[in-house]
Formats: sequence, C-alpha cells, structure tokens
Amino acid sequence: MEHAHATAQALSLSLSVSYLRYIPLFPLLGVLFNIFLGHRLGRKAVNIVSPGMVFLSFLVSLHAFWNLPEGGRLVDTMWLWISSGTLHVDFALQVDQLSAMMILVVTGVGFLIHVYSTGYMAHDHDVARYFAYLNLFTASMLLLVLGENLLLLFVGWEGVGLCSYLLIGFWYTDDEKASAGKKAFIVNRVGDAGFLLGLFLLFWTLGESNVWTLSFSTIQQHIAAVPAEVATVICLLLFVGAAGKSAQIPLYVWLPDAMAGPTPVSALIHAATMVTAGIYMIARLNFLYALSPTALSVVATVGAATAFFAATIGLVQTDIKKVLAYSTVSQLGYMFLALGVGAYTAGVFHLMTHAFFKALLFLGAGSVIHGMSDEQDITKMGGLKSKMPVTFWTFFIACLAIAGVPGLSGFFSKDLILEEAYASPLGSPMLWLVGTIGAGMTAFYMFRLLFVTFFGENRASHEVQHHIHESPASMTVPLAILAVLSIVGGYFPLLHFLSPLFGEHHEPHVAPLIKYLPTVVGLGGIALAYVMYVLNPAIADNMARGLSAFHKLLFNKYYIDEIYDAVIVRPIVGMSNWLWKVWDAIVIDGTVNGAAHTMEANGSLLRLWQNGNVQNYALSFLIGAMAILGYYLW
Amino acid sequence: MDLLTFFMLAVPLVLFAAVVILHPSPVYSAMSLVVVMSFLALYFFFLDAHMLGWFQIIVYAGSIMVLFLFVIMLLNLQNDPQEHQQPSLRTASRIGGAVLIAELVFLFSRSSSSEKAAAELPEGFGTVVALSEKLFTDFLIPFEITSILLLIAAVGAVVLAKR
Amino acid sequence: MVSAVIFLPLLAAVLLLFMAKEEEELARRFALGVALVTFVISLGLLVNFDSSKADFQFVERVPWIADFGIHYYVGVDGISLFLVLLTTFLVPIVLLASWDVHSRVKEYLFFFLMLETGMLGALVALDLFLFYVFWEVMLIPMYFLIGVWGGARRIYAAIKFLLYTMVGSLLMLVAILYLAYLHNAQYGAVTFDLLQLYNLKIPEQTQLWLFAAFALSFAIKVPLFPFHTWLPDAHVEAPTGGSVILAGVLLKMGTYGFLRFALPLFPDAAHAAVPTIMALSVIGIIYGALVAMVQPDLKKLVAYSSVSHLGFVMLGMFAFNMQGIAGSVYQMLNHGISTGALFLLVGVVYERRHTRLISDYGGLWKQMPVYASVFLVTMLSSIGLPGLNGFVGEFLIMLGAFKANVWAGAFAVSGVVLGAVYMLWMYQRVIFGELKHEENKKLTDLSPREIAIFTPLLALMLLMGLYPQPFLTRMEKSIEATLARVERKTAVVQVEPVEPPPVQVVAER
Amino acid sequence: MAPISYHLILSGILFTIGVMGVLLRRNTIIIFMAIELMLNAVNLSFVALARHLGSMDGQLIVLFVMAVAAAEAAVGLAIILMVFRNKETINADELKLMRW
Repeated sequence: MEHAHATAQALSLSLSVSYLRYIPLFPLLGVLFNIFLGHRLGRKAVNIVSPGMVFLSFLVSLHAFWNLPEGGRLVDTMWLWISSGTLHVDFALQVDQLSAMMILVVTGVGFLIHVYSTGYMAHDHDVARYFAYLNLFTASMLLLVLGENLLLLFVGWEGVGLCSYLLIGFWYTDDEKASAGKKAFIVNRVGDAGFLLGLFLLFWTLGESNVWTLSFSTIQQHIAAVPAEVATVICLLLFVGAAGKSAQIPLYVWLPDAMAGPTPVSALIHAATMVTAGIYMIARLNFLYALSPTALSVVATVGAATAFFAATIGLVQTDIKKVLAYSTVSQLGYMFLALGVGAYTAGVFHLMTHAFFKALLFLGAGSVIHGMSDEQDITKMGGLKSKMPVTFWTFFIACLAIAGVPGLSGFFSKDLILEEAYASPLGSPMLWLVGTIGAGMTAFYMFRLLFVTFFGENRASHEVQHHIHESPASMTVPLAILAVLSIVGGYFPLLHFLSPLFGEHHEPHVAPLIKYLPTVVGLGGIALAYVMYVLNPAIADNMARGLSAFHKLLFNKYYIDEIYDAVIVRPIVGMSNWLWKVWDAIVIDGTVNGAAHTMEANGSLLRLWQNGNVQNYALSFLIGAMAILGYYLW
Repeated sequence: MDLLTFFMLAVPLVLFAAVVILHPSPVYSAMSLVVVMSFLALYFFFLDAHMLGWFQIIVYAGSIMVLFLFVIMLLNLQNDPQEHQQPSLRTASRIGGAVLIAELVFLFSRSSSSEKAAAELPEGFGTVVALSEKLFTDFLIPFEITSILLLIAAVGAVVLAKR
Repeated sequence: MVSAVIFLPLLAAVLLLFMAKEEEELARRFALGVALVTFVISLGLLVNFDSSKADFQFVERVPWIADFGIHYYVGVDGISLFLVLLTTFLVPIVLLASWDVHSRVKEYLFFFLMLETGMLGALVALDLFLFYVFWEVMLIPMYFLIGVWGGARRIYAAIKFLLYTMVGSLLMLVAILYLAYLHNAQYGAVTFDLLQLYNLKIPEQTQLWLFAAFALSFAIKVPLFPFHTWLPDAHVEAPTGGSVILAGVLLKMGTYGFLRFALPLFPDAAHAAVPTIMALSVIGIIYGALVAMVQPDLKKLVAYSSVSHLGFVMLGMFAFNMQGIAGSVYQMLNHGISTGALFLLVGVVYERRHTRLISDYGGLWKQMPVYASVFLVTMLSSIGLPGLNGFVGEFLIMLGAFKANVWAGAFAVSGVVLGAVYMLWMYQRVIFGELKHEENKKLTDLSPREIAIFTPLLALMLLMGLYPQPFLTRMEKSIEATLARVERKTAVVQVEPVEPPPVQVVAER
Repeated sequence: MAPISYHLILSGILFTIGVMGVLLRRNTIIIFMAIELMLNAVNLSFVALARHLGSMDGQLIVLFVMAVAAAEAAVGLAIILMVFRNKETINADELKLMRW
C-alpha cells in the first residue's frame, strides 16, 4: 500500500496552538455546573447549559477544522503530566485529519443527542445528574480522540468506560440496570488490561533503541525500531482493548445489556461515539498495524465473524433496542473488517456514516418508546406509521441508509468496505462473501423492525394506544437533522480529506458482479422482509415454529451470557469463596492460631509439675544437681 | 587417721545415718542422729580439728538435737509407718539417690589419682588459739554477720512460736 | 525542624494528660490544634526541601548512647518526606473524624498523638537503633487503640496484631545488632548509623540471613501474602480513626522499611530474593482481590483491598527500576489517601447504623447523595481510574514490573481488573439498588464536619492524579541514590578488617 | 593415712542419705533431720580438706555452717509448730498451699 510516503509527509507541519484545550474544557465546565448548581437552578437552566457547552466545543472544533494545515496537525501542549526516569508524558492535545473528523462527529451528534435528551428526560426528576454524566462522557470522548499520546488516549478510554457505567446504571434503583452497568465496566476493564499490556510492550520495545515516547507522532517516526513479531503481539494486545471497547466477538456481551440505560445514552455512547473508540485507536496506530499482516488478518476475521454472528442474533430479537444493539455490533464488525484489510479510510468513513444513521435509529426507537409509554417489545407495537409520521419517515431513511440502498450514506461506506475486502491484498473473497451475506441480513432485520413497528395494526393495550403521540419538537428536530446527515453523509469528500494520514485513496477496480452483488442482496433482504411481515405475517410465525430449535437458539443469543456466567463468573466467585473460607481462615489463620495453641498446651503441661508438693521441687533440685555433675563427669 | 580408724568410724556413721531416715519412729531417728553427730565429733578429733569436735558435740548433739527431741515430744508424734503416697515420686527419688551416689563416688575416686601427701601441719593446728586467731582477723565480718543472724533467728522463733 | 515535627505531638500528648477528664471538647480541640500545627511545620519541610540533592536533608545528629555508637540521628530525603507529610496530613483528619468517640476521650487522643510521634520517628530515623525504638513505640498505642476502643473481638485482634509484628521485629533487632557487630569487625567501631552501614562489605551468605530477618519483619507489616491474616482482624476491630491510620501509614512502614533498609543494606540478597518477593506480591494482588470479592463485611473488604494494593507497591519496588520504585512510593501515598478515605466513609455509615455488613445497606444514593458521590470518587481513585491518583501509581508500577518480568506485569494487570470487580460489586450492593431496610431511611447525609474531612482528601486525589510532577521530581534523586546502592555488588567472600574510614563529622547539634 | 578421697566419698554417701531422707519421708521433722545430716556431711568434707590442705579456713567455714544450721533449726522448728497448730498435720505431701 502507499503508506510509506504518506507517513513522512504527515509529520511535516505541526502548528502549536492553545485553543484546543477548550474543546474538552467546555463539557467539563458543564459537568461542574450540573453537579454544583444543577439542582438549585432547576431543569430549565440545565437544559440550556449542558447542550450549550457541547455546542461551544462544536464551534471550537469547527474552528480547528477550518485552519487545520494541509496535511499537518495542530498541537496544544498543556503541562508535563508524568515524568519519572525515562518516561515523559505531556498532557497534550492534537488535531489532525482523523481527530478533526472524530471531534466533529462527537460534538455534532453529541449536541443533537443532548437536545434530544432535554425532551426525552422531560419528566425525569434527576436531570442534573443525567446531564452531568453526559457532559462528562463528551469530555472524556473528546480527550480520547484529541489525546496526543497513547496514555492520554487511555485516560479518555477509561473515562468513557466510567461514564457508560454511570449512564447505563442511571436508574440505579433497579438492580438489573445497575448490574448491567457493572458488567459493562468490568468487560471494558478486561479489554483495558489488554490495552495496557500492549502499551507497556510498545514503550519498552521502543525503549530498547532508546526512543522514550508514547506520543503518536514520535512513535510514527521511529516505527522502524519495532521488530515485526513484537509488533504483532503489541497489535493483538491493543486489539483486545479495542474488542473490549467496541464490543467485538469475545467481549461484546456488555453492549446488548447496556440497553438498560436511557435511549439517548445508547444513541450517543453505544452507537455513535464510544464504541467507535476501538476503530479510532487502530486507525490512529495504522503505521503500527501495517507492520504485522497477521494482526491485521486477525482483526479482519474477528470483524467479519462478529458482523455475521451479531446479524444472525439480530434477526429474531423482539426488543427494539436489542435489535439495534446487535446491529451496532454487526456494523462495528464491518468497520474492523475494513481496518483488517488495510482500508483505513473506508473503515473511518463507515464509522462516520454509521454514527449518523445508527444515532438516528436509536433516537427514533427512543421516540417510539417515549410515545408507547416505555414499551420496548416490538410485538406489542405496530401501525405507528400514521400516528408518528416524522419518527416513521426519519426511521425509514435510516433503514434505507443502513441497508446500503444506493444513493444514501450507508451504500457508499459499506460497499466500499466490501469492495476493499475483496480487492485488497490482505482481504479475501471469503471475507467479501461473509460481508455480503451480513449485509443482506442487516437489510432484512432492519426492515423487519420497521415493518413490525410501523406497519399493520397496533397490538398495544387499549389505554397505551390512545395516548400514542408524536414526540415534541425538541426530539423530532434532531431526528430530521440526522436524517439529512444520513443522506448527505455519503457525499462528504472524506476519502480525500483523510489522504494525508492513510495515503491517497484509489477506487478498488473490481468485477461488476462483486461491486453490485451486495446492493442486490440488500434489496432482496428488504423485499423478503416486506413479504414476510407486511403481506402475510403468518409466514414469519410458522417459519419461527418450523425452525423452532434454531429460532430459540438465536433468540437466546446462543446462550453466550449463560456460558460466560458459568465458565467465568461462577468459578471465580466459587474460588474466592474457597480461598477465603479454606485458605485464609483455616490454613494461614490456622497456623497462626495453631502456634498460639501449642504455646498454651506446653504451658498447661508444665503446670502439672508445679503441684505444690515441696518434695517434688526437691526432686527437681536433685535432677538438676545430677545433670550438672553428669556434665562435669562426662 | 589411718585406714583402720577410718573404717571404724565410717561404718557406724553410715549405718546410723540410714536409721535416721528409715526408722518409722521419729524418736529413734532423733537418737540415731545424735549418735551420728557424736561419731562425727570423734571423726573431727582424728582430723586434728579438736575445737570443732567439741563444738560439734556442744552445738549439734547438745542443743539442736535436744531442740528436735523437745519438738517431737511437744507434738507427740506417733509412728509414721508409710511413706508418702506418690509412688512415682518415691521411685524417682530412689533412682536419683542411686545415681547421685554413683556420680559422687566416681568423681571422688577419680580425683584420688592426683593424690598429694597430706600437708605438713603447722604447730597448734586445730586448737582454739589458731581457730580464734583466724576468726577475729580474716573472718571478722562474717563473724559479726553470723551473730546478727543468730539474733534474728532467735527473735523469729519466739515470734512464730508465740500464740 | 525535623525533631520539632516528631516530638510536638508527644509533648502535646503529655500535656493532654494533665487536662481534666470532663472537658472532652477542649481536649479534642487542643489535640486537633497540635496536629494541625505539626502539619504546618512539616509543610515547612516540603517548602525548603531541595529536590536536586539526593542525600538526607534537615539532618540532626546528637550522640545518645555514645559508647555504643548510637546517635539520635534524623533526616529526611525524597522518599520519607512525603510519607512524613502523609502522616501529618492524615492525623488531623482522623482526629476530626473521631469527634464522636465518647468513651475515655483523653486517653484516645493521648494514644493517637503518641502514635503520630512513633510513626514520624520511624520515618525519619537514620540510626538503626533509633529506628527500632520508634518502630516499637508505634505498636503500643495502636495496640491500645484497637484493644480499648475496638469492636467485639478487639482483644483477640489487638493481641494478634501486637504479637505478629513483635515476633517479626525481634528478628530484625537481632539483625541490627549483628550489623553493628559486623561494622565493628570491619571498621573497628560499633555504630548503628545507617550511612556507615550502607558501605559495609557483607559476605553473600550472611547477607541472605540478614535480609531474611529484615524482610520478615517488614513483610509482616506490609502485609505480604502469607503474613496478612492479622490485617482483616485488626481493621475490622479497630475504631474508624484507628483503621484509617493503620491502613494509611502503619502499613507503609513495611514498604518504607524495605526501601530504606532491606534493599540498600543487602543488595545481593535483595537481587536473590526478587523472584520470591515478586511471586508473593503478585499472589497477594490477586489473592487479596479475589478474597475481597466475597467479604460480607465492608471493613474486611477494604482491608483485603489494602493487601492487594500493597502487593502492587511491593511489586513495583522489586522491579528495581526507576519507574517501578517511583510508582511504588507514589502508590504508598495514594493508598494512604484513598484507603484512608474509604475507611472514613465506612466509619461515617458505621457511626449511624453500627453495622458493617454490606447486606444491611442498599440504595443509599437516594438517601445520602453527597455521601454516595464522595464514595464514588474514592472508589474510582482506589481502583485506579485514569485522571485520579490511583492510576499514576499503578501505571508506573505495572510499567516497571512489566520491564522487570513480563509475567509479573501481566498478572498485575489482571489485578487491576479484579480490583474493579470487587469494588463495583460492593458499591452496587451498598449505594445502588432499592432502599429496602427501614433504618436506612433515617440516615442523614454528610454533616459539615464530615464534608470538611473529605474535601482535602478528594482535592488531593484529583491533584495527585492530574499533576503528580511536584511529587515525582522531589522523589527522583533519592530513588536514584537508593537504586545505585541496590545495584552495587558488595558481597566479598571473606570479611577482612580494613582501616576505618574517617568518620564523617556531621554538624554536631 | 586414709587418702582424702575416702573422706570425700564418705561425706558423699552421708549427703545422699540425707537427700533420700528429704525426698522419701512424709514427716517434716524427719525431713529436717535429713537436712541436718546433709549439713554435717558437708562439714565433714570441709574438715577433711582443711586437714588435707593444712589451712584453718576449712574449719572456720564449718563453724559458720554450724551457726547457720542452729539458726535454721530454730526457725524451722518454730514453723513446724505453727503448721501443726493450724493444720493438725505436718506431713509434707498434705501441705499443698503453694499450688498455683
């Protein structure tokens, strides 16, 4: 690939500025405001300040985007954070093409979701705490994408993990939601452990050739210092972190449960921004991944497998948010597939478009739930087309986009990924095939969702039906904006914009069959969904009965959660119980108390000798005398 | 003190000592102890410790044994046939005693090999003159202390025995 | 100046005894005042501490028992400076927190101030004999604090604590005496002065034995894995103030002891002991975390978490590189602050509900939101969330440990995950969830006094997380000096007497 | 001239008899007598050695031993009287007050 010359050029221009720090600072101010003044000033102030702060950082991001030097980067070094021995880490932020795009997405979509939340959380009494967490999340995400070195990226990394823990468990009174939050944090932590190990290995391998750094630009300059096989280990470890954060195969279990949080949270965190952190990290370290094709192929295979696997589960879910959650896992699989085959630009492009339409889908689902007075089971919905027109049309546009219907943003990014998967030297027809089938399934389950919720007649209980209402303006306006973005997103000149980082992008010339088959399969999926769920719903039911075993397996998510619980959680808890009760209490404490008891036992033995009989003592005298004499004689 | 006299004195000494501790009746023990004391006095004479010999008779045989007899009479003790109950203690003491004798005999017999002829005695050895001369020069302080000791003992005995 | 810091609390303690028994308030205010004054003076140490020099500063040396070469020899360097500050910082907070101790207040305060003197003395003593004296002085007040004001099984816990530590330290005394003897054999003069003893030439075999003696005594104090069973008992039974100081400072005596005495004095033995100690600390990390997970009792959980955290400190220290040791010293401070705060939080709830069982709590967030958020920040700092103080320490330690031994680093990282598991699980069972128990409904939120306790702690957690440089630069030089001492190979096969070096004439006070 | 070791052996035998007396007999008086016997055994060896070494010191020591024995006998017997008056018995194995 043409990475060599691109890397050299990117380093030429780095302007040091001092206004980048305001991007994460504004949301932080929002956090402080909400914590200390939120309750006192009441809901109105909170609803203005929190989105306002995000909007301000959006403006600063735009400003940074405008005067981003061609092919260069903006750097804002604040202070020396940690320096001990050979380790020097500054608290510094940087904006280059990749982070410019990311901060725009984060602040832009974030702002829309903040506005949406003011409407969604209208009747929730704990709004200040909610917006405090949401602002804290935006700040950590911005820190993640702006971080100039791996350590700062890690700070943002764990910060977003914390905020997702807090937001998922926002309605803490319900134990099930709180434990979902805990599960998310712990699974993320497992990923972060892998990330840390990768970071250490990278630091010390670079250290061998006396390059003491963690900042991306310097790593890029001295990337030659990292031998290939060590690079593979580093990339795989970092990929473990990415898999934890972006919910890939082994560590994706937390995302479906994370739906326990409020819907705007799922939109912002579990669709648009946080889950894309893994992809951003790999894209950011593309020069490192370029060193080890094996790592890349692992990323690609895991991505493709997740895409396919999650799509299958999504086919049968009945909870509206669960379907979208599995679709997110699947789309993330596509992004990793793109990165795995070396098509970084395609992956990042899909990341952006996905952010738009997936956020829209979640917000649409939120407005449906809002309207159906917190009902999430699509089997109890139906016929909302007439009652909630704006939500329906925006939801419909998003479904078209995600299904990859030509003309909309999804088509451009997903098909590009599939073509790259086929054409790129790292890719393989097998990956392309899996991707295409996945695309078909995605189209099918998205439109199944659409038809079941919005078409046919309403199956909800009577009193729920009569006060289904269209969401207020504060919710529908963001939906509309996101719908426009989902359409227009495909046309942004992103490929050219990212060229300084990932090298000039060339259209992969591939046989027409390969190029158009995914779209055809997508449209087929839509048609199938239409036939099964609109023309005569009976097909779906008897299909489900027919393959009931297979259906049950899918519906229960391949029993992954139960397996994890049995294989990991229960044994650990069992072992710790054993460790505490047996090892600590009996073995170690036993020996300690045992020593005390033996002392006591000896004491009581000697006491018997002290029985008050004078002649007994005289006898001891005698024995003593004999011993001394014996010693002398001997 | 030639061998013959030594054995003439040693045998009764040991016999009567045995009687002291073996005889059930305390009076007999006391009387046999008096006999032991007198034989010892005799022994001292043969060892040129004339003054001590007399002392022995006066102090030991005379006063202490009389005191014993007086107390025995006061408490009119009957025979005390059985030894104390603890069999383990008795056997242990017997074994102890035997071992002690064996050790002492072995110890002293071994030392006889480095035998040195009895030193030439200075003139007037063991007489009152020599004894008192030394007593009031080198051993003056112990002498005074002993006098105090005896005073305390007397007072103590009186206090204790008073009603 | 250093002696002022050490003996001021003792002086106050003695004055306290003369006060009448009834004026509890006056006694409390007096003790708090003295503790604050000591803190201000110790800040003086920080201000004019010259971080470019590696050797000891503010040195005071007065002959104490001259003919045995024992001097009252105290001084501060980069490592002990911050531990002294941690002590003087925690004691006023603890005194403020023990405002609701009502039985025998005067004696309580007396023992606390005496404890503070013991700790400060041990931290600054540069004469091994003096160090041992202060080391023992520390135990007695702690014994009484646990024994008199403790919980149900306090007597058992107090005795176990005292005997356990005493056994260890006796071995150390033997080693100290042998060191003095060795110095006499080599240089002709008996001395306990640490700097003299540093350049002793000890044969490998004896070094191992001496190191084992020192290591056992400090390992019990740390507590390293097999010797830790006294800690949960002592913590559970100690009063709130007692367990804060026990966790905050007393545990650091063990690790400080390793760093100041065991490692530099016996470098070859230290190198030989690295695999065992690293294995023990890694086991300690994971074992502590696992066992903490299933504890029904809040204080026991925090106690086992201290076992895990101090396993980290030991791991970092035995990595024998700059990052590892800097991380371990920094983590000592962090642990003092975050675990101290955790114990205070448990104390706050214990004072109100008089139960330590997690199952008795639940849904506290609705009832005590301020308390819950303070608990949240403390918990996050203790599991090492980046941006707070725990992370900087743990990151440096794992970085150092990874360099020293890849597997140790890998297992340590798993410790970080387990740490999150038990803390979050506890947090969820105590703070989140339904407000089931009736008594919890009557709980009042933090009083202004309690908020005054937690604000400095929270501020430090943030400051030490975001801007650790002032701490790290000051430690740098003395850690380099210790590292240099640990690296030098001194073991010579036979001990041949060499002419004594000129005894450094240090300004006699 | 009987060699010195004979005298010492004799004193050893007497001494052991005294010890056996102390250990075996129940009656305190008899025990007392046994103690006197032991003291005399020691005096014997003192005198023998004094004779053997030709110095008067041995005899002087014997003098003091006698004084001490007298004092001890007086006080001891007084005690025995007291004990008898309170406990009606002077058997050693029944006087077990010193048990812990």
